[in-house]
Amino acid sequence: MTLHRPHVDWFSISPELVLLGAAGVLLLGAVLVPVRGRRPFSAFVALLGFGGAFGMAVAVYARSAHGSLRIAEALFRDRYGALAQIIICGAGLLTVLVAYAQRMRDEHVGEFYALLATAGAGMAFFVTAGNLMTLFLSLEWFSISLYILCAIDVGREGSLEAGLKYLIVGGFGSAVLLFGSALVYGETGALSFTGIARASAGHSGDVMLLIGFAMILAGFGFKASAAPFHMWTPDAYEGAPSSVTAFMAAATKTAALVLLLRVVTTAFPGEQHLWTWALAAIAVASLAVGNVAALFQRGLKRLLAYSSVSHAGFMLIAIAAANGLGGRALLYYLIPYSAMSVGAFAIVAARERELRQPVTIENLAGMLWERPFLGFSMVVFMLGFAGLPPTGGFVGKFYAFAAAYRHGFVWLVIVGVVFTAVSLYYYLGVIRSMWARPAGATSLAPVGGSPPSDPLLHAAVAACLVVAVGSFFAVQPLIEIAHHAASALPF
Amino acid sequence: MTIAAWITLAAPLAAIALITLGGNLLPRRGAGYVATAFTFVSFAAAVYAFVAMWQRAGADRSQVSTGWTWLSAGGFHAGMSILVDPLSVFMMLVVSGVGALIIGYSIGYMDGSDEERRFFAYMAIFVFSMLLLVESANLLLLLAGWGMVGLSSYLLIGYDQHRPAAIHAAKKAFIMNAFGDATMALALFLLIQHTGTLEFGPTFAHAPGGTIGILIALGLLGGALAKSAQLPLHTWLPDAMEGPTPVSALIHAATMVTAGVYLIVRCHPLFERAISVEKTAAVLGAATLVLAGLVALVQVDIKKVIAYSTMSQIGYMFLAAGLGAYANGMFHLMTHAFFKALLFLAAGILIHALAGEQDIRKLRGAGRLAPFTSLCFLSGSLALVGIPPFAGFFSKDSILAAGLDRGTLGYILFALGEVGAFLTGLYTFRLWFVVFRGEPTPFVREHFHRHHGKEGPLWMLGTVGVLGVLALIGGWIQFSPIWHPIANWLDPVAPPLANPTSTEEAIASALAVGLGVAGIVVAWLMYGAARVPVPRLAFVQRTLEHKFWFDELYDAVFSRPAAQLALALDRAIELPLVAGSLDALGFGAREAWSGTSRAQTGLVRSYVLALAGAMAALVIAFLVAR
Amino acid sequence: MAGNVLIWIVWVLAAFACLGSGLAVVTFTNPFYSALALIGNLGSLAVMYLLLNAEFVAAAQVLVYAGAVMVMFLFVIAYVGTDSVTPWAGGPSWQAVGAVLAAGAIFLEIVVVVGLKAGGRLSHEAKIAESFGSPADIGRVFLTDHLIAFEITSIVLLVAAVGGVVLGSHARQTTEYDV
Amino acid sequence: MRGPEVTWYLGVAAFLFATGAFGVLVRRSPLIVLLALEIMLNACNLALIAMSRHHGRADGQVFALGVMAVAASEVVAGLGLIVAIHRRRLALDVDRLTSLRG
Amino acid sequence: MTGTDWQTTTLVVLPFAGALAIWFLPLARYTAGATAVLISLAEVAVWIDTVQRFDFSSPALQFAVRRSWFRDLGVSYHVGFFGFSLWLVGLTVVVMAACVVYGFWAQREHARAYFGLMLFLTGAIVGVMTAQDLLVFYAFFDAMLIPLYVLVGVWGGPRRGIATIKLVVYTLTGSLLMLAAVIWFGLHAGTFDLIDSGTSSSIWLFLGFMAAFAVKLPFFPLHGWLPDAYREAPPEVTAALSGVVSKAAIYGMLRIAISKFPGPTHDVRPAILALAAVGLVYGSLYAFRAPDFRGVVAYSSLAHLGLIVLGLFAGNDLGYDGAILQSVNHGLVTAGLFLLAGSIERRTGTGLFSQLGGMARGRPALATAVMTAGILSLAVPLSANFAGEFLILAGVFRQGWGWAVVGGFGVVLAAMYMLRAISGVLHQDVGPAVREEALDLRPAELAFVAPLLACVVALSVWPNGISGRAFARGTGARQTVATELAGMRTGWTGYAPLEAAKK
Repeated sequence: MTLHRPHVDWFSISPELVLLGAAGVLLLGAVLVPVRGRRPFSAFVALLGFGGAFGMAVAVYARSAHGSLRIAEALFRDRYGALAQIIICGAGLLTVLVAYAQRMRDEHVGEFYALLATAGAGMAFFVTAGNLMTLFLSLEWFSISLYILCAIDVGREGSLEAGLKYLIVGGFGSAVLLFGSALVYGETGALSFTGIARASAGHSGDVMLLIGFAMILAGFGFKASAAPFHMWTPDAYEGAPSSVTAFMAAATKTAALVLLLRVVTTAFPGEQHLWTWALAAIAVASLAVGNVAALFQRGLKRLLAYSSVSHAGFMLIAIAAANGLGGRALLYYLIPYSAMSVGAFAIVAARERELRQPVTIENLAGMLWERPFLGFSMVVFMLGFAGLPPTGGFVGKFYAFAAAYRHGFVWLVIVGVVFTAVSLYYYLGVIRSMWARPAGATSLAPVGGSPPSDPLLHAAVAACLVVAVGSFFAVQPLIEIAHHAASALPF
Repeated sequence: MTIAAWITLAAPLAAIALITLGGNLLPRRGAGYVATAFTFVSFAAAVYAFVAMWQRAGADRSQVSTGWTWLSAGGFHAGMSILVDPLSVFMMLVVSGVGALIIGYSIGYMDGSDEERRFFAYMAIFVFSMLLLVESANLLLLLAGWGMVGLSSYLLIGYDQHRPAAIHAAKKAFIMNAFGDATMALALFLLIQHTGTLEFGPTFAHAPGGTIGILIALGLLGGALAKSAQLPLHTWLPDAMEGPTPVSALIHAATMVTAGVYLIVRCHPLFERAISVEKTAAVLGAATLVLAGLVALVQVDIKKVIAYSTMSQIGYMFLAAGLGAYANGMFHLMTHAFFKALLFLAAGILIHALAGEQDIRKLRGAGRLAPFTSLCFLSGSLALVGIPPFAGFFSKDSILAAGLDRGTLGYILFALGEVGAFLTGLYTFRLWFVVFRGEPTPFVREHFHRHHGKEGPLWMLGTVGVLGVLALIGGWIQFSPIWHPIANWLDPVAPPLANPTSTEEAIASALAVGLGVAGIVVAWLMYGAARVPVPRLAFVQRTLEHKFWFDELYDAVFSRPAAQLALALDRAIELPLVAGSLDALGFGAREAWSGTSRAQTGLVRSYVLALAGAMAALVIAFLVAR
Repeated sequence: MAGNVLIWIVWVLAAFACLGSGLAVVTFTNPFYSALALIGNLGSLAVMYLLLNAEFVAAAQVLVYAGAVMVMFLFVIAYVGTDSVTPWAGGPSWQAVGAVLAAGAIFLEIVVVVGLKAGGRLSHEAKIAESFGSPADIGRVFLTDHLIAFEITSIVLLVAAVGGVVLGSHARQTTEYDV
Repeated sequence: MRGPEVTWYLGVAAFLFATGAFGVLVRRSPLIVLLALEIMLNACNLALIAMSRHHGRADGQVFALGVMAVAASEVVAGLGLIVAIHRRRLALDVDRLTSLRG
Repeated sequence: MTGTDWQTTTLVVLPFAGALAIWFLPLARYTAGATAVLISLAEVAVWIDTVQRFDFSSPALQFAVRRSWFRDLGVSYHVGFFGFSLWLVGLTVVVMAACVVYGFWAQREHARAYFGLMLFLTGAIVGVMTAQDLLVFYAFFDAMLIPLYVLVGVWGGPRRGIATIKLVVYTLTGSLLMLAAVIWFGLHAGTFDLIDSGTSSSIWLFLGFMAAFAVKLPFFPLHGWLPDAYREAPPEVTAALSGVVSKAAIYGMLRIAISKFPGPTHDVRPAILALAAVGLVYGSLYAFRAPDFRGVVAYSSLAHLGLIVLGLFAGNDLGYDGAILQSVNHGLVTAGLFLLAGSIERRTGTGLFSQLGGMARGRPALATAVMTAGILSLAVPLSANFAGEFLILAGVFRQGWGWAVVGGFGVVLAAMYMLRAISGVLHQDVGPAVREEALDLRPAELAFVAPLLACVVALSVWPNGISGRAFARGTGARQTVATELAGMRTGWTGYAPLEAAKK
């Protein structure tokens, strides 16, 4: 019996390989490198890993002008996936910088970064997935990494609780997605997206296909933390270490939304009349729930978590538009959004390290004056989330709305606009709280004096700032990149 | 000639700039000298313009000079342009001449006030504004000057900033005048709409008649009534006596309040297209002159008596202008400027000497301590009553004569004018007998303080003297039956509608002089010799003391409804809709938030339930919608 | 035909065992019994897999799943001890009602709709080769068409192992928020 | 093979899936919740294998094997968490893990 | 972009660059302020240069710069000047310079943040008033809010919390409705460029745009944020808000709402005129009731802005020219009044009339400044304000005499409340909060008040400098705002009497 081994396009999976290599080195380092040097070593390797993956993803982007299926139709090699990988690796890179000064058990720092790298690799696989099996397995891959990362601060109750909640809801969500996959497979006999589309071309609206599709959508909704599948989000985001939250907010959402768009367009083009409306409805629900729940939220991480729910809604608007403009809008929006998410949670992390207690609206007081750079950056990120110029969030929202308008979803534009208005209340509330003078009770750094200066975190925030603001001015090049990427999708 | 007119206009402006920018560099008295000097420059330039015009032929006497385009929009243009014609030169002479005299008087009167600079700057503003008003070559600038004199009136009435009464009076004056300005502006809008321009020449040439014409004339009349304190917009003038006496003399007697007459004369083509409105002006003038005369009888404030007398006299002028006797009105305007300024300034000497006291019951007999002032005041009083050969005789009687020339309405107005003549004699000499001939009260004896051994500062006495002479001879310029240079002078600008005959003149004069003398006699009987008790009729007394309840009426009709409207708006709109708009929103948002927040129970099973339920719903939706 | 009847009998037995043990897993109060019930469940499922020509999977199910994984489960249950015993009632009543409704909805949606509307199309099975489901066959597919999936699976297991080490190791307790 | 049609298998899988979901929804012990999740994944496996048989394609079985590994990984992660929670002397009751809420 | 057209971009970018420099360079407090003052003065200088080079007889867009921003939706950074926007920008740079000087004088704490924000605000407003692309316009329009929010929130009065919330909720709700309209309009037209895109007849789009402008103005009955914001903001920010930010809305109405929606403008005109008239009276009545100086000026702003809207929607030359003229006047005077209010409050700690009074005595400069600003504000004849209001009312008179009557009534009311305010501060008995030590205006204060008032006085001498140069009279080949407006002109030169006279 001869095995016709498929041709393995190593180049197309080079980002994943680099990350996995880094993870391997990290695991070795976790055993071999003495505890004292483990932190810098691990961080450096992780940095190299994400940096290398970033570079490879760029290379893949550059050399994949024409999308193709690789390795027995399991993976796509196209600019769409590569761009998502770029975003994910970028977020991971910044997360490494943010996490460096985390007061984490030194003995597990190697594993922490290894898990971060594997999560990144899983997402990188995920976004290029070409069939349901790769999809599910890579989803579980990075999900399990994230469950563990969430709970990695095992000394703290919140972290464990977050991990367990994430795991239970996540397990349920995965199971739903899997059952949906099984049904779709049962109906079409195909696992690859293109195969599904081919097989279901004739009989759109088949019951089993639809049930399966709905369950897959629910699974994606869970990952993208879109309402009403979002309820784990605030708890997990709050309980997880802030650097992990940053990574989850930026990278997970990127991965989930990017692949969602690919799945609905490549595997279910025949059901477009259904999923546009379904995604529009989910978008509206996300906007409503996310924004309303964030309104009077006191805990900053929860607030940002709800804000990420609402942003899932905004980006789902772009997906629901089901046109090339929407694809561009999504990819473009993800760039500043990821930067702003990482940046915002990085600032939360910095504040936590300073105060040694959860960051609330109240104890942000005075931050703008005491930590001017971080305060200023936070202002910019909040403005960006709110969609105000001069940040990429402004252009991103504009694109998303434009896409919805072009699809004919004027009502969706109106809804989006209304909830943008609602969101301003809490985003600007964060800004307001930062300039407020502390009432006297909240003092800075009660023990240990002034917090250690954290140049890496500052560098990460600065990079986020540059991306968040720069994407406002450099719209044309970014949109061209997004345009090339989105043209890999069958619109 | 036009250059002289520009200089006339610019000189007070230069004074303002000098005083304002000079600030503390300029000594206080220096401000007075500057203002006086520049106003005299103004007067000199006016005289030059007059002489220059005198030498020209009739048609050549009217010249428009445009400095620059002041305002334009689309096809509408209004230049910063002045019109030099007989009428404006006449007014320039009166304004700058009397103005210069009175500002000079003020140097003495205001001596010691710690804000003289401000006073003289204001006075210069007034002179500038008044000159702008009379020199402007279009209605827009006229309106500008019109408002500016209102402004300077406001500033000067409220000169004593710490006295609430003064401030209140100032505001009242300004607001009532603003009302007049507004009606005038509306008339101007109509003119723009129907003629496309506001330059006098084309406007008058193309002004529409009919209803539009009436509306235009009514709008202008509204402005004139407010400015000249005629019924029903007259209530500000008595209150305006809170201002310093020179101000009352200059603005509220000699010049500004007569602007309404000027307006009617200047815009007579518009009024003549709406003759009913012109007649209305005459009727209102006649009504004012009687009413004001009646109210003047019971006033106890020396300046208010004179103020009511001013209203009454302007009533005569309105009567004249309304009857089409434009030149007569202007003539009376001029003589009135002389003698009424004189009365005020003479009263001012007493007030100055008695530390600002104005109540005639306290001032009784003060005139005995100031013989020169008394003499001048007598001169003014006689001129006011119209006793020959004093100025008033010549000007007022010709107005009454014009009434006889204008039909039935004219007769009625004539009759009212004659009643006014009697009242004039009565109230004028009530004042005279009480203040100047009565036995000095202890208050007067105690407080009368002489200025360096004289009745008052030289500046004041000099001015009063000059005006006293003018009150005597000022009227001799024109004696209608025999010679009428003023009528001739103004004829090209405003040809009269009424040309009374000599007989009518004679009848009018005889009656007016007779009634005036009768008034004097009655005053002597009641107040001078106390032979006849002053009649006491409670209702009449109260009515007069309340000035026919005009203030109360306006309060009830305008002020209170406005206040109540504001309150109602507050309750109905501002509080619930504007201030409360966000409260409801905030409450709703908080409710919604607490709902979603409660839904986030922290129970992981409920999260899964949401996921499962939503998935089930999605499936059902797909199946239903497929 | 006898073979058919036998297959039916085996299927019915396996199915009922499967459903019953499944219900037992979620109803037992003591996790230890639940875990044992799950082993039964896995075993009955393996029987079904055999009926579906999935010999390799069935074997893996029994060896890897029921064997290795469940042993680990039982070990942890033993480690945790009596703490693990929790009553299964409690919590808000709407949760229970919602659970019944949601689970019922899922079941009905799949079964009723699929069974009634799509049953016809599903009744025709494809012809299969003799080697279908054999280890060799599975191995071939794993190493050709689904190479990536195979690799991913290994990494997922690696990740879980690392996670188990990280989470299971001793840690200082802290109430400090110190991330 | 002349056994039950795929639909029957699917029915069993659906029932099993619903049972597992019910377990996750009502049980408070994280251990049993994990077991219920396993049941759900196994239901999926059953469906996959049945469909694999239906189409005569082996990839469903391969998928099922992958899922098995994933299920094992989930169990490992979940058990690790449970052990950690137990070490912290926290109640093994998901209803009492409600410090994160709102 | 040709070599001579650097002015527009400089005007827009210079303040932003300044803001960034002040934020990121470690400047000392004093240096930061001085830098900001210098930059705002440089803005004025650049503007003056622009005016000198501007061809007022051309209706085309001048000093235009166009750079593609993102091509697929047809959005470009496109800025340039029309006559009227030139004047509005002039107003902005002058008023903002005065405000910055005020902040410098007042020695605001957190100087770097403060001055940076002030410059940022300047840049955003200039951007709004020069933008020729809808999205750029919208971006600048939103960007205005950010510095305002922080400036009010940080440096505002005790109730600044609620003030900022109201400000934000109101204005952003409006502007987000505009965003929907922008998207609709731009995608429908295929370009967001205001020069290239044609007109639209959609009433909903029109209302979407108007909502934003009406809130920003503010326009009755959407003025709910006004009282709190104007009272609680630092005086110089209030000055900027009422003086120039409202003019950004005016620009928007003229440039977008009116010139892009001729049909809806015509249809909705009666309603807008009615609201404007109601707002005029309403604001006036409220100004009369307001217990404090800033309240009077705030509500008077509401009234005056209603008047300007009357002019804008009069739909003829008089109205347009008058509205632009009056916008400039109102901006200068109101800014002056608010800055003076700030000076007064710094001396007495309050703006309540019940606590004030008698400040004229011994403080001639303060008295003169307040008096001058006050009487200019009430549009005393011969002032530029008078000229503006006259043109507006004359213009709206052609839409119906009733509007002009209401407007005239409003002018009378203006006299009432403004005189009350002047008297309440300057005259009568010395108020309890007015201490003897409270000094007259210092030279520094004169430095920011006097130029504003001097500008108005200069305009009073020659209001035609603006009214005659806001809209070019010619017609260009390209479709520009001037020609769009020209299409709506109902010139009266065709009226019979004059025509007859010409023949």
